[in-house]
Amino acid sequence: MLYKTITKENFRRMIEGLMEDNDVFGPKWRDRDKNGDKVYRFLKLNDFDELQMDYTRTYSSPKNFFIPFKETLSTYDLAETEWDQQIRYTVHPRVIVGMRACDINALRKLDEVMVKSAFPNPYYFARRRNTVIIGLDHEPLEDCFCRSVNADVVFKGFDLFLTDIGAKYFVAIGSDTGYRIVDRFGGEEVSEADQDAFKSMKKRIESKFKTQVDVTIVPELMDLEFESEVWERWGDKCMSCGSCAMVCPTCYCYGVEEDVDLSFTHAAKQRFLYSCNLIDFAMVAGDHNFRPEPHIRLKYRYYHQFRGFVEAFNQSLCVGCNRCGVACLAGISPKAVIDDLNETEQR
Amino acid sequence: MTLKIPRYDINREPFMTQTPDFNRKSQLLQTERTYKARINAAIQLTPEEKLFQIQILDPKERAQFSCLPGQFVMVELPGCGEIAISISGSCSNHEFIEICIRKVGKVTGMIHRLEAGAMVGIRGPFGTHFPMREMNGSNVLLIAGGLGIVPLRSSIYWVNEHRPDYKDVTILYGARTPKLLLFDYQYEEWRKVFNLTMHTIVEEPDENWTGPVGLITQLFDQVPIDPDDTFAIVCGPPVMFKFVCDHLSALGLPMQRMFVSLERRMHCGMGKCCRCNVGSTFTCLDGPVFDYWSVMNLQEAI
Amino acid sequence: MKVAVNQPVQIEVEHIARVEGHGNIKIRVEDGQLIECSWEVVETPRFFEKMFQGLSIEAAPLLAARVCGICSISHALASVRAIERGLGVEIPAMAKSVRLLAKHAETLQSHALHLFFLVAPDLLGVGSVIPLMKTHPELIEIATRIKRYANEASDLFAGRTSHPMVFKIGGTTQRPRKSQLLSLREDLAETAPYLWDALEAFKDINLPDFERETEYVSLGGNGDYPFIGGDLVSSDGVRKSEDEYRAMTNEYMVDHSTSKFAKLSRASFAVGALSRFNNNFEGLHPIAKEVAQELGLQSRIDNPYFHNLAQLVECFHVLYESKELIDELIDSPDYEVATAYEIRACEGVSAIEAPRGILYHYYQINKQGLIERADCVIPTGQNHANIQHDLEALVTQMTAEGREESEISLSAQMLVRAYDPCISCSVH
Amino acid sequence: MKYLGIELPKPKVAVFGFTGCEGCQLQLANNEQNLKDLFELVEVVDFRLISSDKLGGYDIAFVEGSITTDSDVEALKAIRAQAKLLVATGACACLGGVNNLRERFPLPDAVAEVYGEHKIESGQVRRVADVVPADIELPGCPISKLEFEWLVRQLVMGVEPQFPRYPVCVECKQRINTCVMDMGILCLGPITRAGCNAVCPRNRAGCWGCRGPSEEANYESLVEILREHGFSEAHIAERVSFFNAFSGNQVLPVLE
Repeated sequence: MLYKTITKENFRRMIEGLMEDNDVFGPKWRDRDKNGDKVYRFLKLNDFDELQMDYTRTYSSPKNFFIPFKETLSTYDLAETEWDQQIRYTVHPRVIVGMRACDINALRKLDEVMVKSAFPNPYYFARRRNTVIIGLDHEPLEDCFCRSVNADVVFKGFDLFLTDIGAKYFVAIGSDTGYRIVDRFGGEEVSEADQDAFKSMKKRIESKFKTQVDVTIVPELMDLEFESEVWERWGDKCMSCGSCAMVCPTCYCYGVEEDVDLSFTHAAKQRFLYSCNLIDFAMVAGDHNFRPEPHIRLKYRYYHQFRGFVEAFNQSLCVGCNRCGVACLAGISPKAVIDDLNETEQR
Repeated sequence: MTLKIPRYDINREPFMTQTPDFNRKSQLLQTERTYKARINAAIQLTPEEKLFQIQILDPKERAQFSCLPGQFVMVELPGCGEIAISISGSCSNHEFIEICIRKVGKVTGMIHRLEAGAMVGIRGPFGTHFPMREMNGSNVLLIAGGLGIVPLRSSIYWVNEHRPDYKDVTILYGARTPKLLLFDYQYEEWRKVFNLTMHTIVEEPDENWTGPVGLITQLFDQVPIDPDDTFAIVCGPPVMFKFVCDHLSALGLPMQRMFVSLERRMHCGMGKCCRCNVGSTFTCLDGPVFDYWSVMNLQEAI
Repeated sequence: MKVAVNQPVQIEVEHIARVEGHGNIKIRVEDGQLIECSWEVVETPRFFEKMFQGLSIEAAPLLAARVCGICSISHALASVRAIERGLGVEIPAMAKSVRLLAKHAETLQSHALHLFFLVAPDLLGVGSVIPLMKTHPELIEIATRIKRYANEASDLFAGRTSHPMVFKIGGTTQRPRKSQLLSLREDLAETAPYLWDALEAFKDINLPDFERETEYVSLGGNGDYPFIGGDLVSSDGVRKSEDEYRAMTNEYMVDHSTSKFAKLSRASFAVGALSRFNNNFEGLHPIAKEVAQELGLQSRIDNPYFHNLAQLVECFHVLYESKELIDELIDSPDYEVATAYEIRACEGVSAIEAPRGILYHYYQINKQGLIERADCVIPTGQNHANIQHDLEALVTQMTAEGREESEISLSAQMLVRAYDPCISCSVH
Repeated sequence: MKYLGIELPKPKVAVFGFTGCEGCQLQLANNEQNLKDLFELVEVVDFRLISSDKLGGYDIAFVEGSITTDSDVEALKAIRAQAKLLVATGACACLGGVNNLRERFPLPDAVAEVYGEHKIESGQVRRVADVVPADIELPGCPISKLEFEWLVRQLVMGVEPQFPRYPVCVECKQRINTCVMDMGILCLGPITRAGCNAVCPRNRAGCWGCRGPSEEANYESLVEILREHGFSEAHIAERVSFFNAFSGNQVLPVLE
């Protein structure tokens, strides 16, 4: 991996320069919550000063830039008995600034499913290839547990990754595009002092983790505690509202729907993100429901995240951002559920 | 100073312009491209079930399409929806594909209204198949309950087309009523031309029924089974295949030589939508055909 | 067409079409004498004033919106503003602009609906807009474009086209984003030419020749053309503050109506586009004034059918004023959208110019912030008596002219429609 | 009309309004750019709000409003007898809607409050389904025009419409809204049927439940959460009672 540094003035010039000819997205503040704290969201930047480099977390993950909540897979012109199908994969280049290590790791997990396994997904692939990612390190928040699931550091999957070392950013370069960007906008060679600053910053980050989730035997527990009352306990609280899956950086379950327009001359096939918590997720024609109860659906969500994905790819699907825990009004968070599961096992 | 990032156009990749071949799962391709197929014949089997013979229009695509017994296709009516349907005809027939559709929901209901000459979109084939070649040299038990005869039928064709490869081949087929026994017009052919043994049973006989009455497991009394040299394919509702497989297990048939076809809701057929996902298993990719041992290890399979 | 003999006339229109709500017209003329002529309001009441009781002030504007599906923005605004006036809350400038823009969007969409969908079929001799889609596609295109802009503006400034949820006590829930405003401004610029086409289409129409001098009531402009709050004025010279609205409406019950009627200096008065036009002509946007001139309208008109043309003039006023408001908003650095408030026992009134005329909401609020008593006076309710008197005069005039029954019936229905009555709203 | 070889019938449609604000009927006439296509698809034979023509003989009746008077009941029964398919349209028809707020008081009190001594015919507020069976309930206050157009397509295709079973939260999160509960605003999104595209939370207002409950809504959990967030019983009761969307459950408080 190549490393460089860039001064904060040059970083500003870099973002402004990129904004000239490309769509640049970054964390902006959108609302204030009832405590007066800012709520952030990845949005298009019109001005460098909108970019909040000191943001905490975005309420929803940047997953939607790669897997939109609704996406047209193909369109059709219909005739009386015939049709013409159109499929487009055109994505215009864009830049996302400020993605966290966990969110980039989330993309790498999605890459496993969407690019590297059977039937690569061209829609995702086109988006992934046309998105420049400029990541950004941060000190963990109170509830971040990315470290517990090995998602706190990232070595691949970005073009540039920045660590704030005072007056400069320490920049890891992950791609040819990334290299060209840093080069164009005044990247400098890494000095001894920069290295020291970087190391101490990394140590500082490492020392600040407050939340830990013990996932050591969770894959096994998912089977052993399959009938556990833990699930009912949390399932009773679950409102099957799907919020967790929507804000999650890795949840990718979806549904496909087709519809025609009122003139019955045009049709579209659309994909929309779904959640395995929703009541009809596993419902088949004739209304038979394989997962009729909330706790069963909740359990299968964890089963996929912490067991199924581990079996398939040797890593959990969860990246420890706790967005689901924040979004869940009922207070169901991976930390709470897994702690409960571990404790139940010990009893 | 600016920097315009060049667009990476995946459409220009050579694999994007090739005729879609769903058997090449690892190639990035136009996964949503459907083969346009004309309905050659639409045969009403029962008030609820209709058999469609469909032909892929484009000769190149038609030549590309090859399937194995147990696989399924996604059948689409543009603007209405898409459904997973198992292939019911002979897999060596490269002219047309046979699918049998039960009217249960929106898409199947609309497809039932299609007449010969109309068109549907086809993607596929998808999924695993019955390991027909591994069964070479052995006895084969084909057991179906109700609509389970539909995926099983392609295995029956296969066995016929490769008859010398197999020893005794027995079909056991049960349905609720005699009227619900599908493809009854073919039983004579299967017995006499295909040289298969076939037994049928119903739960609720009508006045014309002379055969046995009861559950499908009753038919086992009439069939000698050699547990050391028999493969079984069991298709039907979960409660039925569980009974049958447990019964065969008790007779000493290893679970890895029994194959079942699972049914789940599917939206993509490509291991992406997760609607058919149980843990790490995707019914559309790892199934629909599983050996019984895998099913036993699958939380929530039955 | 004049017929010499005095034929008996018997007209019964049950549930007159192309108006909001249920109303009947009954006319009987024998031997040239008007025996019966009545405008009956048969809408089933919902008892909104009672529904408000015990609700929190937070819920009141949402319930108020449900009084009427067409002018829900006016009702919500009247409600929220009445509460604010009671509590003594001054809303931020940003919220004021957003509310007026929402108000204008509603006026434009309501007027366009009325002119093209409800009135145009009469002028073109068909029963509804449906056949016009084939015969007059250009007219439909005009209507579609104007309404589309109005709907989009409603969506942006009120949250949706009916039953807004963005007007909260103290201001609005949010400010529109710059990108949204820019795209709406573009949309507005593209829509304007269609409005001019509409002017061409309506320029040469013949409205029935009928005049009856009456009293016109509206908000009083001070050189402007007010829609939200201000003094209440009448063309007979009455001027009162909003708080004295009861003295302006003097509601009373009549037998054949579930709606209340109203009066002021004489037996009846009119509210709506024509009243605003007559009372505040000078305050119209210069472009709207120009349009009025082109239509040959001066500042005082006594032909009730000209409500339609006054609406057309107002479409120009609201569109061009919206343009200016949007320009201001785009450049406004202001982010404050709502003022904090404290609950206390109070009473509050607000007058709003709904598309069909002046609308009042009044609430008495207790110290827990619950509504103790509510009163809503609806524009169409204020117009009912005037419609009744107009009808009598119209039928008398037409009988004297020896007009045929079918002609009288159509003219009577067109007269009612000219007021663009919102009947279910008037009953509420 | 033919759709991929399938003959689609052109149903005759009528629209009727009972006790309500006619906002739903207005939505039907809204979205003008699609009206032409809509009228190609169905034949409107009776729609008083926009048409003087009354041709009768309809297949599908859209019924808006609550049923409050005896004459309403008779008229609705006549519509039911004629229509092959009856669609209760909007919150008033499906749930009783805001009209139900009046049911907190005896009718004579309501009459006296508004009309004094004057005699007025009215009665209990009823949903359409309280009087005659409704084949389909198209929810919302007001209904969504897009959903209405979708419904028409389903009906023309002869398909049983499947409304979303899941709650508003799904659509709200898909629009990447900040949760209004985090902003201190009471919201019924987690128990209300989706399909509105979360228009109220999108505008930073809470959900008021106008579309009725989502399937197997978890009332217990939401009430618990609302209490934890510090919302008073009265506040919760007002919210859940507003559209009468959650009557009949044993958990939610009801406005007295």
